[in-house]
Amino acid sequence: MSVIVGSDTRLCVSGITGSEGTFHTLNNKRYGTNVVSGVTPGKGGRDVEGIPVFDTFAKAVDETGANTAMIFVPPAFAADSILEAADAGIETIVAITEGIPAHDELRVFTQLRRQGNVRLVGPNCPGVLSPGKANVGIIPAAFFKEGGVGVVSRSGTLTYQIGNEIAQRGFGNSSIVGIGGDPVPGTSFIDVIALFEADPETELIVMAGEIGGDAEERAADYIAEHVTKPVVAYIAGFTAPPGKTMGHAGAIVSGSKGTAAAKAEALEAKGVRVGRTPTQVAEIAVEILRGA
Amino acid sequence: MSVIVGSDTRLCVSGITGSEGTFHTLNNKRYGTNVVSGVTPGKGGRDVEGIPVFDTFAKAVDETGANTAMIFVPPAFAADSILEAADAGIETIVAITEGIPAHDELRVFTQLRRQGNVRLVGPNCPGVLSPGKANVGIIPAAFFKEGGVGVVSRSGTLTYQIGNEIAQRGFGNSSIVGIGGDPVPGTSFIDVIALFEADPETELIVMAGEIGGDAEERAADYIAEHVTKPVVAYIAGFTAPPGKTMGHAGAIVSGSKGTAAAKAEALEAKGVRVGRTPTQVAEIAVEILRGA
Amino acid sequence: MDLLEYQGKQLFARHDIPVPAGRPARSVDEAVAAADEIGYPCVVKAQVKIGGRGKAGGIKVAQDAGEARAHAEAILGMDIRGFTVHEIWIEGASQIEDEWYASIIFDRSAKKPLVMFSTKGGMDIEAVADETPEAIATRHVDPLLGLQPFEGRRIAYEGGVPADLVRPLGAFLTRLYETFVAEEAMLVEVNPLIVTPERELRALDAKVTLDDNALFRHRENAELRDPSAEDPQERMAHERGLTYVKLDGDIGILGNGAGLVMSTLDVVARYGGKPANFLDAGGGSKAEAITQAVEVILSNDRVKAVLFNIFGGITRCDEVANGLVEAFRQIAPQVPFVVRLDGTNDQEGRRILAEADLPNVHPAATMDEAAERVVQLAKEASA
Amino acid sequence: MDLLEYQGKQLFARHDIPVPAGRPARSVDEAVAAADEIGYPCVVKAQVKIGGRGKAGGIKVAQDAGEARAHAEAILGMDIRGFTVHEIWIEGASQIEDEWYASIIFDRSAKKPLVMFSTKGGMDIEAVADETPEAIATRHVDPLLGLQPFEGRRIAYEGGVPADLVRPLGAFLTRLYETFVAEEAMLVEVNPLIVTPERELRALDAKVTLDDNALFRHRENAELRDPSAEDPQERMAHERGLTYVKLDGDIGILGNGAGLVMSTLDVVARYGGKPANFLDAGGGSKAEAITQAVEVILSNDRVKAVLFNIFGGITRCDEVANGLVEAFRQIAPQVPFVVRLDGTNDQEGRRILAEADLPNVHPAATMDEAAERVVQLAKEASA
Repeated sequence: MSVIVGSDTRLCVSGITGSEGTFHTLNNKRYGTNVVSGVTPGKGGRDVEGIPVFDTFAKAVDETGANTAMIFVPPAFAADSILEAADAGIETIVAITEGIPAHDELRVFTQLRRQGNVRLVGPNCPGVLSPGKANVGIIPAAFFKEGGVGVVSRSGTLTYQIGNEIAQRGFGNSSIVGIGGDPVPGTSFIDVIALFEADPETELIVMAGEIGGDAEERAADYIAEHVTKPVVAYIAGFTAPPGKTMGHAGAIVSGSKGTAAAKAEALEAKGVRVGRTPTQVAEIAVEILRGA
Repeated sequence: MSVIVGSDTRLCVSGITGSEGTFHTLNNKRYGTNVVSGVTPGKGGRDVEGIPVFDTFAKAVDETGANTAMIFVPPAFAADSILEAADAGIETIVAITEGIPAHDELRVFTQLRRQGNVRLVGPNCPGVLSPGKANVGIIPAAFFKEGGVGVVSRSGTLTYQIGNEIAQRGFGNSSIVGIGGDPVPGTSFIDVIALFEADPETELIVMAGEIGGDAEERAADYIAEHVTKPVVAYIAGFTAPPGKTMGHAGAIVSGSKGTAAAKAEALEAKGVRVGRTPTQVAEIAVEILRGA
Repeated sequence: MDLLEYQGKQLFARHDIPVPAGRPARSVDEAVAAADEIGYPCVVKAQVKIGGRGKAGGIKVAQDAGEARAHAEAILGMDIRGFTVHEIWIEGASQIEDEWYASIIFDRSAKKPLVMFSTKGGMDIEAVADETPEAIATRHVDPLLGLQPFEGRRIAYEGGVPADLVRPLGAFLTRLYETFVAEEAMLVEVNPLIVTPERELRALDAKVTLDDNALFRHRENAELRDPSAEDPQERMAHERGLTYVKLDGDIGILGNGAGLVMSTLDVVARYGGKPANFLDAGGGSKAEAITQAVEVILSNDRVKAVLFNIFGGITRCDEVANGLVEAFRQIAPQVPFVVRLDGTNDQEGRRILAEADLPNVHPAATMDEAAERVVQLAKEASA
Repeated sequence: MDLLEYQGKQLFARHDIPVPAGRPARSVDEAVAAADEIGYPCVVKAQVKIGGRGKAGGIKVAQDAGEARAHAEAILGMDIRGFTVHEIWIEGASQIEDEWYASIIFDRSAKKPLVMFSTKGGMDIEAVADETPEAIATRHVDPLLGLQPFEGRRIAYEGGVPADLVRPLGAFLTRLYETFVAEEAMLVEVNPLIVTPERELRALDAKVTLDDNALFRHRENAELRDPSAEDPQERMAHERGLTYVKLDGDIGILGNGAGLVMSTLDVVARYGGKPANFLDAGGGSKAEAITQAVEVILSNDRVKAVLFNIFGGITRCDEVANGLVEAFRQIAPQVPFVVRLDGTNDQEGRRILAEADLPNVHPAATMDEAAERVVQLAKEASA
């Protein structure tokens, strides 16, 4: 088992003919992901190393049974592509694109929620890797192996750092989910934690948060009420000054709100152990896994 | 039993302080309808012959438990009032107002459908009368008595004509539902026919259609598939010239579409008896009721 | 409200939909001046709210001022299927490589706007729909979201648009949808939507129906109504706030409620009569409205007899009776009236009429009886 | 992007939100000319992107040209909580009967815009929220529907607005929402929103944050960015497309990925160091980006040591190493570097660095080790 992507994934890539799109599509395919098609308006009928390209998602779904989309188009076109995928019946949409206008995102989220039965991961995220099954996105799969640790994170490289430290200590992952660094992610910590809680393969959950918003605080409440599996957390940005956007559009301390300290406290108050460095997180996780 | 309005109705009237609003509210109340409140922005705190008036639907619902709204405000403000009622948790909205812009209606319908659990009757309709229980709208209740005939109609006065002819022959009505003459009614023939089919009190259904659109044709299909009770139909507008709007915004033959002849044919093809005059409709209905 | 072609094109231009440059004219001199300004060749087009102008000779190409004058003279005042040409539109001649079709209508069943597109333009779309339905690409639009770019592309691909024109068509449809929404139209239709040799898209015709109920929000559109082109009775009724449609028979009809009036027309027809009009005096008709309605009905001098069919709900029969008495006092009609009053305060109404003892007014007990009687009276009057 | 007060007001004016008439000035003479044009009394206001201007003496009323000159002289160049005043705004003095508060923000949890309103304006809204939360009326707006008239009324009633101002406030909020959507703002705040003695509503201040990601659709707004007011390093980084935030320490930081860089700052702080900056070289950083990043970091002359913390995913460690080698060739840095390379092509990267044998570059095996080392080196350099 795994969450969001796995052996049932039939992937269609929007923006497959762009250089980044082609590169990562082929990477994902080499990993074993079932990449069935791509979409680039105007390039229907071509192929990318054997992967057929269509003008519209509707046709890609009709002809290749795609159920998952990866969005690689530039920010100005990403909202349209997400809505197109959802309209065509795609159930899981992983949006890698960074820099989508916030009002576009609001419109997209509202529409997807209205449509129902569609999950959007991201945007501005590294994607989802389920080791040994499927990799949808840009997560470097080489550092991860199959195992029982589910990881959910607002940051890409930080996830690799933590995942790698866990792997070095001999443990693997069920799925690694990058929910992205935008102010309003399509999929939240809570959504993914709920999936991990229900996933039989996942034994322990690592969540890597950062400054800005209150998603970590809400996750803390959710964990206390609904999660039986151990959760280890990390929060980045203890030293971030207020009012400054730290790389991710969503990573900003506004006045006294969204600080790392408040998030760590909220998690610890609900019994979630919080590592102060990526290394500490890996150590705590391994300690729990060995004790279990 | 009855449909849409009945003894559980707790009515709140939007536009209660206007002269028409006051007149029909008091009429409805005198009939025995449970009129609990009214809404007129800026007149909160007043009352209309003991019926409390609020500035907002939210407050009217909170304080008087209203579950049904009647909309009597002018067309420019009607869409807003309907959305406000729905937002406040009102489940049944009867919009009497005539002349609401069509794009406002589209927006309202789409939003109500999205919200779910809200029924809009009308706009541009005479309302719903459930004899002996509740009258919400402007149907003159004096011509109708309790009984087993459910009437659904796009026209007000035509309904009175038919209803009266049936009453004169000794039969009464479960409910009389005016769905209104606008191109896109909130509640369709099919919706009401389904309610009558499920209503134990209703023995026979009369539907009065008219030119324009294909609601009658679709009702014919629905009746053939889902309705066990006898249905008698009337269609107005056999002599209407194409391209002319006959009073109701929705009553127009476009090219060769929406003619009375086509509708009558479609209904008869599915076994529904169609009377050619209101009197014939009453005669057929009575014949069936006496035979049953 | 239906717009004339050129009014529709001016609306399109406001929303950046490309249309040929042109000018309207109401006289031959104006037309020649317009043609000179636009340059030759230009097209002189009759402006009437009915199809089939081309076949009727209402569209002519002018190569020079002389031709422009000749065409304007021929077309102004021409009768096209019952409509007199009061205005013409002069526009630059377009080079046409391909003729397509695009429209947006209200789909009542789906409760959504419906975009229709076909590369088979320039002909009746209903014929295309009958013969080659697969040549029409359609898409329902979500009113809360609006037409999305992907939907425009999808329509283009499904419609078989050449690759280079997929995005331009998408943009064209987006602007057409914007027009539909911003102007609160019930219909926008471009037929033909042409492809020029430069591969540009252009609206060569424009059919626009605006929502009368929304005109209060669009003052500049409300002014497009051209009373001179309207039927005099319809204009008179419109000014009085009455719902009136002129028909070609000789029996004047008044009723309350659109459904009941339509039904009355049908019943009159069943008894062999021909109604002269549809007139809905409205719910809650007061005496004054009734008086005015009688004026409108009688201003049509084909009317030989009049039928009043009232089933009082909000409308009170005593008010109707008073209105009729007042109308007789003011107008003294020369034709017979059949009056059927039923419903709210019917006895009082009948009493008022009986007491007034109006000349040539015949009460009737039922709708059928009233219809039969008025038909008979009209026949007697014609004999 | 945060706007200055007057830029925000100009944006408001574009959407028919009433604001006092005013003019910006960048010099004393400009200010006096502006004041003369606007008339007296007028208000001279420092334009800085930080609160507390009034207390700091950055807002003064001028009764005549002499006072306007004196205030402009005092305020231009003034330092307000670390921000130098480069521009002032002169506006007509408003008569104030009441001070209210209105704002629209993005509510991340609800994924909807949130309208906030209070009749307790002119003070810090967070303080109002803490002390009298019931004095704030809020409403989430559906992005597909927009703010409906009834929602504006409801906010007004719940906020305790006097009856005569319920509709005006609704209209004000509707325009504020239009501004929020049309300009693609992340925040619009009016504090105070004043009531004048004539019972008119007016935005006396304007705080607007625009979405940087949407500026490509708003060219006129993109030009509002004022490079002269930006920190020189931040401007330099911005021009190179790097994500850089200046901090007040002495250890330069470069990493790939926002989360990893934030984490690096934290770990450096744990070892007692003070980071001089946040710099995310981005996913997939190529050699050239690395070279430019080193330039930006070193242009801050407080930097005593630099930490490279790379976990290669898309970013390849060999590219980073090549970029660093190239940076040393071009710039010849005088401060020590600690470099931690892990992830994609890490062995190749380490080999490149070892072979280049750059002066004063120290490899580290882990993030912790790297942080500890760079802190030690910075301390040595300061000693």
